[in-house]
Amino acid sequence: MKNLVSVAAVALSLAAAPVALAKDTLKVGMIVTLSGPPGALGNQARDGFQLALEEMGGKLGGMETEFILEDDELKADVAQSKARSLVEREEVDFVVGTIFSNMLAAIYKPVIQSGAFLISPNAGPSTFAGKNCHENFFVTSYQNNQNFEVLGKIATDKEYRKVFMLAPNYQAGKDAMAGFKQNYKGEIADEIFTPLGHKDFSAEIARIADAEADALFIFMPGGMGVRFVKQFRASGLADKMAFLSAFTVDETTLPAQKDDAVGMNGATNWAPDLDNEQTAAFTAAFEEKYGYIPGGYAMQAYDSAKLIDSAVTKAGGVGDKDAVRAALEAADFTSLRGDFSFNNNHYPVQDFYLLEVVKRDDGKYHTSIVEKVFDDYADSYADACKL
Amino acid sequence: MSVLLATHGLCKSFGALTVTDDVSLELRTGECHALIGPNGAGKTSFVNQLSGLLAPDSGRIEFLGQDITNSSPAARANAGLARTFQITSIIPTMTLFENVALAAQARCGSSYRFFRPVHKDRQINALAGEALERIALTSRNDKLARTLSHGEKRALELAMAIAQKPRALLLDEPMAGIGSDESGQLTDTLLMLKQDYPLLLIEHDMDAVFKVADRVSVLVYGRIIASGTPDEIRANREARTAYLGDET
Amino acid sequence: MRAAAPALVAFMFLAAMPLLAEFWGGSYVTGLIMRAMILAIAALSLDLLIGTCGLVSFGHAAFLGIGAYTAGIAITEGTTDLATILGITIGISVLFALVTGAISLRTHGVTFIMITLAFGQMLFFTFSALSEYGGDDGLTLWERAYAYGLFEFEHGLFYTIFGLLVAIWLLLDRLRQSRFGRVLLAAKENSTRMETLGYGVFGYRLTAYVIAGVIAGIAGALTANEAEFVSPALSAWQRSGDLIIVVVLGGVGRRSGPVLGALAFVVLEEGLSSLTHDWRLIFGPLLIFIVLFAKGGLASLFERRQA
Amino acid sequence: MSSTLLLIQLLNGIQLGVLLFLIAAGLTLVFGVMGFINLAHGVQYMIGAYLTVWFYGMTGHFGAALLLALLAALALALFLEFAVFRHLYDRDHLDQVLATFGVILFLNQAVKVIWGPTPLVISPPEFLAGTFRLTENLNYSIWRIAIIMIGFTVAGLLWFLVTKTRIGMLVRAGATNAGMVGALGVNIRRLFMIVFGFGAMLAGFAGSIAAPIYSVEPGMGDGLLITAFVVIVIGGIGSIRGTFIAALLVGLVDTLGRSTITDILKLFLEPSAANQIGPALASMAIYILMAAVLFFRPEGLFPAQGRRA
Repeated sequence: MKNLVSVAAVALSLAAAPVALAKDTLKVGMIVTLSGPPGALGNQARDGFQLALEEMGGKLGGMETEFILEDDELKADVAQSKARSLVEREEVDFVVGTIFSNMLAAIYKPVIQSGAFLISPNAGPSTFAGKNCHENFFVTSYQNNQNFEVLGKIATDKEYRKVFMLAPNYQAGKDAMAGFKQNYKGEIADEIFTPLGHKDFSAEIARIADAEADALFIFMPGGMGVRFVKQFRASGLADKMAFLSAFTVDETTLPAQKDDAVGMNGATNWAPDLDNEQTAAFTAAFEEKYGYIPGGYAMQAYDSAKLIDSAVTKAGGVGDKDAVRAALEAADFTSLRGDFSFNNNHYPVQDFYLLEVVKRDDGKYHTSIVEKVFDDYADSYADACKL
Repeated sequence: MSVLLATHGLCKSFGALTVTDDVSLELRTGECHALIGPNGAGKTSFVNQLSGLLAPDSGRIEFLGQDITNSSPAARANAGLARTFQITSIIPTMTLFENVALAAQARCGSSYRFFRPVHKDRQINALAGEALERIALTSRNDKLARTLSHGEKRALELAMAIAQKPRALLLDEPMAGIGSDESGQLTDTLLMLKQDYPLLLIEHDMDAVFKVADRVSVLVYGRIIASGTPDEIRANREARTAYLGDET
Repeated sequence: MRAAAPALVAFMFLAAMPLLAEFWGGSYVTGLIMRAMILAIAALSLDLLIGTCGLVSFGHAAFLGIGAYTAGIAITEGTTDLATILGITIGISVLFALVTGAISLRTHGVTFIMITLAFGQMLFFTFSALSEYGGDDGLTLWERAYAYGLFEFEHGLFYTIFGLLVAIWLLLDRLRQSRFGRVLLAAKENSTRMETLGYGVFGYRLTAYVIAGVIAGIAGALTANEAEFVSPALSAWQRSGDLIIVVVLGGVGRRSGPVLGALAFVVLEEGLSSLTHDWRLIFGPLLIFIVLFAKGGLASLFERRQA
Repeated sequence: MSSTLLLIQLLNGIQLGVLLFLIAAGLTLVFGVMGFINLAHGVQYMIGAYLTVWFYGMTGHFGAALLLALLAALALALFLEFAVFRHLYDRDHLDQVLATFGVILFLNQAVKVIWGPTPLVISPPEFLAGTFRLTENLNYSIWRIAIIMIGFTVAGLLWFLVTKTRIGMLVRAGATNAGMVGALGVNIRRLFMIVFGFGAMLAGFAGSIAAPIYSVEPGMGDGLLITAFVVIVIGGIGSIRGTFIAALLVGLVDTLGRSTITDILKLFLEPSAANQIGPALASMAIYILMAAVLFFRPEGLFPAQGRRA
């Protein structure tokens, strides 16, 4: 009996950290996915944020910064428990997270309720963009649907008459289809949902071949994208139709896709060769330090660090929440994207580009800007937000 | 003496092997009807059909005037048809007393009762105690059933059957594996049981059969080849060659 | 009484937890313990099947999903009354348990394991297809159920869960020693004999299956209120597997087993993962050691020491 | 749906079935003969795939990598058998579940620590890497055809091994009555070790040949393990023939279900409704199949006990 108590006591003291808070340190917690195959995305975000932190000498807004990294393991209950640990035990001032929308849904309430600021470096679901927006929640990436809307615009601009649509069968996949259709009014050959984690795309590819469409709209993040691109290239279809993708060919998947992806198109808010000084410096420093080319996940995390830095500087610390909030809203920092501002719902207003996969002279692959599609593009949910 | 349990033209086969071949048999009130036959004659298959563990291919089973051919084993037990098993079938992880109490519980109203501790249930305990008293079991009540000796287990089976307050008892070789010293005692128990319950006795021990049974039927290859009083059977040539011949 | 002692000590400890948490990590720790207690409730219900009936269900998380989604959808649609939510949860759990139980209980052994898995997965995919309620992303609850002011008290939710845990533990403990429980325990050992004694084993098992389902459904509804978030993952096979792991870890069919198993599972996972991101490298071998050197689970350690 | 499409889906279904068979064969033997539930069997598949990629990186030769990977996978399996599993044979099924679950946790994490979380890729051997033309604008991978042929060959060998050799006879006898084999004076421990090692190697082999078409990632065997369990209970535990047929059945139902159910629903439902229900139903298809089979034949389609000698 005595043992039970002592076991539990030891275990709990393991879980409980010393509660000592110096006033001049800033605490930032990050929750991203580091486990499993999607961990590659989280790794980018972590590296991006840490690079920014390092460049600023371990200080954000002039304050010594304690950075706490947590892995949500892509499990809602884990994400939630980590979020609570950050806001309730560590009492962090900022939570930066998450990569995936379903993880954001899991941590949203505990973080917001604690009074900490929640900054999403990637996930930007519609759920929190409209009437459920919150004054302490900021998104430095995009509203999820935007990349798909951009692709719809591209399909319309290029006058593709018939488009085949493919996405995984989960919420983001459904949003992707809806987002694309918002700006594309041409004929849709077929829309197919594959199971999440789908491995074998030959049946889908056969149907694509049969449909004889002008373009393929596709959303296949992570490992699914790697497999699809390989199989699509092998089928010979890649040369016969346009490939409009989001989150399918990017810096996290290209090391595996290699030549198979070259020439394929994507659309998003940035590419490592975006023409501005800060991007050139960032990309070089990042590659130097981590040995791979940064993608959007790294860029957005880097920007998140810069955003926090600017806000804490401007508000002179984190004591006055209202001042910090106002400073965050001002977004007074040099974004790697150049133009960057927040809408009333705290989602970004930014430019969007058509991208293409290229092979660099040193044999590495990255996405490259082809042209600007939207200037200062805002999401369509902001109107419903009362902020 | 009225007919309590009867089969009419019961048939059962497994593939090409016929284990019950047109068996019609009766058990009347107050009697002990013994069913004998060599190993593999189909005795246990027959009892399994009576107790509902095995469905006959054709034929009918009647108990207390009701057709029970398609009734579940539980329904038959609840109608008052109790049985024992040739290969001891008890709950090894429960105590001797709990085993008997389980049998008694089936006769003490609904078992869909979820809160009262069953070991304090007076009604059940009284009935179980009564049954245990009748079958003189020397072992302690709280001994785990799996630790009992073979003879004790056989006796436990009988106690369980009695605790069911049956209208008729099917005893499948109650003496199986019992040494000669214990068999005499068990024979006495059977004689005592016979006072209260009609018995359908399946048994190899001929001494016991001829001592206890009022009527004997001989089953060979699933068929009843002879039926009559013990004396008649002893005199029956067919029965002797088929079965008794081996032993006498 | 000895076998129950670890659970009783654990309950005393849990009751004092909100006080202790003042010194030990605050609301983070109480949140953790709330999840452990809900897990314990679910594990208790599964142990009614595994420990008392000998039925290993690999789809028990389906009921967690039923409870959680009932609460989630009801609250989203504006029905926040706790009694109503629990009523609907119980109703749906009973229905689902009756239908799936009636089919599954015709089988036994591995077949039973796999057929319950099948039903669990069917429900999982159904929840995943509920686009209106978040689909795979899950559903954030914007408020908790209205428990007549109970949840507004400090630690109100904690003590509600605690109270339910103790009540369910007592209830199941009584059930195990009741007429009904004795029939189930005996049928686990020898169901043929029970049939010939006059017990329709199927009916008893189905009833137990329904009771277990209802309790797990309640655990699901509690999860939704505690986490204020529900997702299909709650009913996936991994979660059913976790429940089995918790039951085995604690000790199958032991009075204190599920409670100890759930506490150990949550505390170990949390403690180890705060040490290293690769905590599974420790947790995995730990499970193996527990199996190899603590037959009968954690509860048996306490029982043996006291005997 | 065009006939080419149907053909492709049939081929894909068979190819998935063949992979499932390679994994399930070991699982059903280990379970049938030894009564041992090995959840870690799926991890063997993952290990096979990782080792192949790893050795390929070292040798640059697919065949050599395959061979080395098989040997290494076998070595790991035998080590696990020696260190963990053999202490579990006479334990409760639930204990086996808990311990082998621990093995899964450890190995999945270990693989991630060693090779990182990013999916790895590998190409099939040069001469099988290409595609052949099915229709004007549709090619089909030769490697997939190769997988099907390899799978059928292995199935044939396995059939020969189990029905025509002494060790196979013992294995079959063991699947029906393990106690009896022991009574015959056979070294059960050794038989178990052979069966276990062989089963693990088959799973590793499946991982090896699957590596070029699926991405190699931590936890890649977990989902397949559950599907393999579905296969062995449908086929009847301990039966190689049943497992083979069930594997093909599950492969086909899964593949065809995913490609046709939504279309069929579209015939009498709104497209949006069909798109919502269809994929969910398709994911359930194999579980519905299993539930139906088990309902009518609880012992599976070809229970080992019913087999003729």
